[in-house]
Amino acid sequence: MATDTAVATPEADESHAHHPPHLQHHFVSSEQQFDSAKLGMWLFLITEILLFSGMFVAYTVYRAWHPEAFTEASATLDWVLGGVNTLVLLGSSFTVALSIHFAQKDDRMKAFWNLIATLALAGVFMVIKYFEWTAKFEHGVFPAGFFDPHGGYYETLASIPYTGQFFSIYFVMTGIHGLHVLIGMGVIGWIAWRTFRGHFSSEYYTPIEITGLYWHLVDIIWIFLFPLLYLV
Amino acid sequence: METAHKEASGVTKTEEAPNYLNHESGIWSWLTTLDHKRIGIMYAWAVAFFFLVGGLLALAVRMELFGPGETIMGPDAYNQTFTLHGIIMIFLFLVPATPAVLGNFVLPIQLGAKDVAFPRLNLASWYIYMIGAFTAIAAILLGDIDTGWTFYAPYSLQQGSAVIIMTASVFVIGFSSILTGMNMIVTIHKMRAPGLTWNRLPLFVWSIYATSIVQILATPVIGITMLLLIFEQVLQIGIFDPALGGDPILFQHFFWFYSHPAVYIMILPGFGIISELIATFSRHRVFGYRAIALSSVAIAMLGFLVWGHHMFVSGQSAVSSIIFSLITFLIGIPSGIKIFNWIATMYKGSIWLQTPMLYALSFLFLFTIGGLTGIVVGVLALDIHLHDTYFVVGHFHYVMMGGMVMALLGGVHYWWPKMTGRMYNETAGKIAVALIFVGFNLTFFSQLIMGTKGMPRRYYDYLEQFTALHQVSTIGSWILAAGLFLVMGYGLYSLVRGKKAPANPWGAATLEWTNVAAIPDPHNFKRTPLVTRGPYDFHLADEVFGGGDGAGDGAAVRAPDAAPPAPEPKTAQ
Amino acid sequence: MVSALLAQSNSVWLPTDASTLAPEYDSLFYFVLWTSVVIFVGVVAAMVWFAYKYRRQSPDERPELVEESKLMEISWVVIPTILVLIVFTWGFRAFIKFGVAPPDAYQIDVRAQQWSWLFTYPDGTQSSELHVPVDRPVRLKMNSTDVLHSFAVPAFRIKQDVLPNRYSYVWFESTKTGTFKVYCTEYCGTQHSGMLADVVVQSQSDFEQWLQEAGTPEDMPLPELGQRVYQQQGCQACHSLDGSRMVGPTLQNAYGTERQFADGSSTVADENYLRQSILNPGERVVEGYQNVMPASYSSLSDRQVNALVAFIKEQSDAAEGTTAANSSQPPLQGSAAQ
Amino acid sequence: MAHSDGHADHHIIPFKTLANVFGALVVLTVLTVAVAQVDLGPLEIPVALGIAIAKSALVVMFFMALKYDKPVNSMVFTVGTVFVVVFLVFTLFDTAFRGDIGNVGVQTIEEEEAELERLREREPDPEQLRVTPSDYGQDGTGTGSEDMNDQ
Repeated sequence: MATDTAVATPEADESHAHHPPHLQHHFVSSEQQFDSAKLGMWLFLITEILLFSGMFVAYTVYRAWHPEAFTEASATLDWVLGGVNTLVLLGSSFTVALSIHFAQKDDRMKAFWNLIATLALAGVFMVIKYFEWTAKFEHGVFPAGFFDPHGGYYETLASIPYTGQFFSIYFVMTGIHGLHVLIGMGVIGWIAWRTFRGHFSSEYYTPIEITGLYWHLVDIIWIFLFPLLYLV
Repeated sequence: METAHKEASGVTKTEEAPNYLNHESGIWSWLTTLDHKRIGIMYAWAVAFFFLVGGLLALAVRMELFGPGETIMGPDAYNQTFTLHGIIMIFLFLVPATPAVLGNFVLPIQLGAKDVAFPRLNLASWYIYMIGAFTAIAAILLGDIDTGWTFYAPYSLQQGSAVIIMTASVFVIGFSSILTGMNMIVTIHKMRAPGLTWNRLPLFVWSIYATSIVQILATPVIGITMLLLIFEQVLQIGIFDPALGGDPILFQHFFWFYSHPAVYIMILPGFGIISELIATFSRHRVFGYRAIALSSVAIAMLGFLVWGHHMFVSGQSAVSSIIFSLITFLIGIPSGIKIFNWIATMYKGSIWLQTPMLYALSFLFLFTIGGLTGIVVGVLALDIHLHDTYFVVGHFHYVMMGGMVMALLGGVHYWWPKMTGRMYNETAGKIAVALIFVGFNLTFFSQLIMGTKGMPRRYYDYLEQFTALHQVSTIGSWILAAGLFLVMGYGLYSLVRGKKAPANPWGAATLEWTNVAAIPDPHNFKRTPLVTRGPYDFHLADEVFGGGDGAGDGAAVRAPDAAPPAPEPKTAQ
Repeated sequence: MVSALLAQSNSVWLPTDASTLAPEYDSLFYFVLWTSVVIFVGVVAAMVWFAYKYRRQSPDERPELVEESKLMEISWVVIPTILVLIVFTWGFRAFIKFGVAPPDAYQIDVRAQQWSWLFTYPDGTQSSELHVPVDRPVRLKMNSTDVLHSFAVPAFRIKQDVLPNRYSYVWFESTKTGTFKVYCTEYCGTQHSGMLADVVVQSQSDFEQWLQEAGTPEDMPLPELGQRVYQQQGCQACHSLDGSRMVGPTLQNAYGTERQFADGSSTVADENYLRQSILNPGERVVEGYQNVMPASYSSLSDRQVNALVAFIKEQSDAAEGTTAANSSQPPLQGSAAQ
Repeated sequence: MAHSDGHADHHIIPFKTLANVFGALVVLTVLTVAVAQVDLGPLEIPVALGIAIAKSALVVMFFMALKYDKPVNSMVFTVGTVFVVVFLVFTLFDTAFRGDIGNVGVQTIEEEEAELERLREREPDPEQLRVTPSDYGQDGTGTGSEDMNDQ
């Protein structure tokens, strides 16, 4: 191994004959490139986790300070819609894992259709999210500064201080999460197209793999958001 | 010797030998380059520009404080000036300076790699940095930003849209910092040359590794903090704004969760540079290599557990103050270990007092003061009186400027020949060190004294009794500035007229000196090196002593291109 | 010897000490300072000595390897650890003392706003100067009407941030009569450096007498009361009386002159206008100035507002009655000068 | 460089494993919703979080294949989550103990005033505070006498 790599020479001297086309010149092997990409992605994922951690900290602090307000406000969220959305996202995680599975098996079309299914499920998630948000807006449920609940059960919220904070955190968290879903949809669409065009194989499927990692993270964030916002 | 001679003549005719500077030309080749060395140079220009701007603002601040009352500007202008000085120095200079300039340029070569792991992301991080920087400039032009670099709520919430743009720019610059950190960690993990085990990594690599950990873990939090601050202004989410039931102290937690570790983003690479300088110019193995390497990582990790020591009088709970204070002391210990190890490295060495080494010694002097004053403000009770006074200003300038900037200047002088292929004027260099050292101490030691006397920071005006100390400080700042301008002057002169540099003017033993041409090849190495010894094993590094005298006079040491290094198996041919 | 050094350095480092907390603070400070000096001198001496002793004699010098000494490495881990633990414990105990006020402390309310302090005594007396009795623990109950401020008195070695929407407390027991400075040490905007106040430490009897006089006596004439309110409420931080431009418009000749507003309209400043500007400052902002005046003045009593209006009227030549007094003044001064 | 071209050694997670994991995730989701309908008192949050952690562990281990991956990636993920916990816990050290030595108010001024208001409302009418017989002197009207009757 050591002697092998020690004679790796600048590309000027050496033809790319035995280099697969996807291998960038500064890497020695596909394996090194794949591992690097994956480690890089994991590092990126923990930055995402820490980005969301700020909101989770805000949630915990305000929940600890005003438990009644949070319980009351949380009760106005529809756990059925939240639960359906959870299943939808879990399903999309499953399909994206499948598409990697099929890419590894060189089954191009199955990988492609699984990506399309992921895209569709993500779309369903966003549509449900849209209806949830607009239902809140109709009742004047906005972040704290503009919080002016009216109509039905929401009337009671007006008399409880700090319910506005709950909705601030709700909108910010689901909003940023939703943004991540939208970004994910864009990336998955692009990857699906490339899969369809046959850019990937069992030799090289790094982009699907790291997109999958990203998508699972979006799923994990929701796995925590759902019980914290809708259930407890 | 023969080959060495041949190579020496080769070096003098640089125009013919393709190197990273001349193999492509034109501005477009720079703006689209994926070469880590060129990206490092582009960062260097940008960072140097912002250092200049931030420095001029500092001079304006000092000028205003020459006497009580209005000297050259009114209170609003003053508040904006110190705010911009802080924002520019922290976010646009100190944070990116070493990882993005020296880290980018030196680290892959020290690892024996052709490039960083993700060259495209590397270039992207430069563009993101520039976008962030331009956004910051736009914010400055659009309105009056006088929040201080800390953006404390609720004051920052009242200051209008310019603050939104500025916080957005901090958010954007954070991304560039994250990308650099990611790149460095992956490069260190995956791109090391054969034989380059973790125990053989140069300490500069270790320090960048520790820095990158902090960049990865802390920067996202400043991102979300800035985002929440923007939301607080635009959507009134009531998390930080007390008028809406929010908690301003929570903002400080969010802010310092990043901004304290960010101090380590700024200083840790400095530790790495100092290790390189002291080893090379003492021609000695670094005493306690493992202790220094691991203490960097320990500092990076512990650095996350001390942020509350910025908040002892903020009204946070006593429980957290006590915990944060205790851990603050624990983090002082690895820093102390480093200082003692560096001094021990000099023991029985062969100490060559060139400009970079003088910076390293200045660093030891100033950083020790910075560290000890840090202990003073870390003591729970002592911080009460000293918090938000000039003592704190003095303390962090001793750490940031006396520590980080000294190390950076030392590092820039040290790697200057490798980056530019030219030598700077040694005499001018030494004069500059002296000016900077004297000016720095005048400027900031007087601030330590007036701080203990109770002079609060961020004061446009002050009581008569502080006048003398303020004037000493201001005069010191002129001497300091003279030294820095001298560096700028001979640096620019050297770019045009400097003597051609040999491949290894300092007789250093790390790969960028022993296995790379005077000006590195676009792909760094002709052959991927095989590493068989530690980075400071001068007793094993015969090539360092080969033919050259290590005098830095331009005589070639050996021929890195033609003949592979001695310890490599290939030497046999 | 050491005490002589300490006494000498007293003038270099800390300000005068005037509270029961200060001696404790100072002894801890000097302990840390001198320990630091010893360490620092040791480090620098070793560095300079090595740099001289082992300077490079010839370019191809090859120094020998130095054995790493485990004992040495352990000692420079253990000794600093012990030192910092001592300092931590000491600092921690003092910190608790600084934080917990004695139960019998005399309580004064403090209101901080951009950019003035207002001290309210248990009997309702308000003042912009903090008068306290000597040798008696005093506890301040502080809050801010706008942004973060911080209450600091270096002579007492105390400091505590003042928060909006949450009370914070600080206590001290002064040991010396005299006047000391209060600083705002949390950046709060334009006049941050002007947000100073005096602490006047008096004997118990002087303090009581002052408290008697500082109230708002029923029989005080309105303009005089207005002047007092002007100072107590910190109006002078933003509104000058001599015509100079500060954060807000000057009060000199404010009454009876034409005011141009930011929205383009204008009016002649009459009593109603002044009253409105005090109680609801954001309503009409004079052109060229920012809308930064706190709304907290709406809590002033009717009498206080009337007094302020009367006082402002007095600052104006246009106000009838006072014109004569004003015009008679300069000749008087002139003649005095001659 | 024969070994360079090949993901042959990459672990392909069998379809069945993925499907089982998905099934488990669905079951856990149903479980967490079901549990939420029952009042568990103080256990509510730990149970909900416990299920969420179990679910995300499944996703991380199998869907993200950390179980089969290089240890360094697991280390990265662990360090990341540890620091989230650090952020949370150290912030709670403040917010949960705010005002512990009395140098700041435990509650905001708004809350303190609301609290006072509540206490004032609950404070019984002085009329009702009749203890000694003399309190019932001449004006033995209203509530007082009714109380007597009740007894």
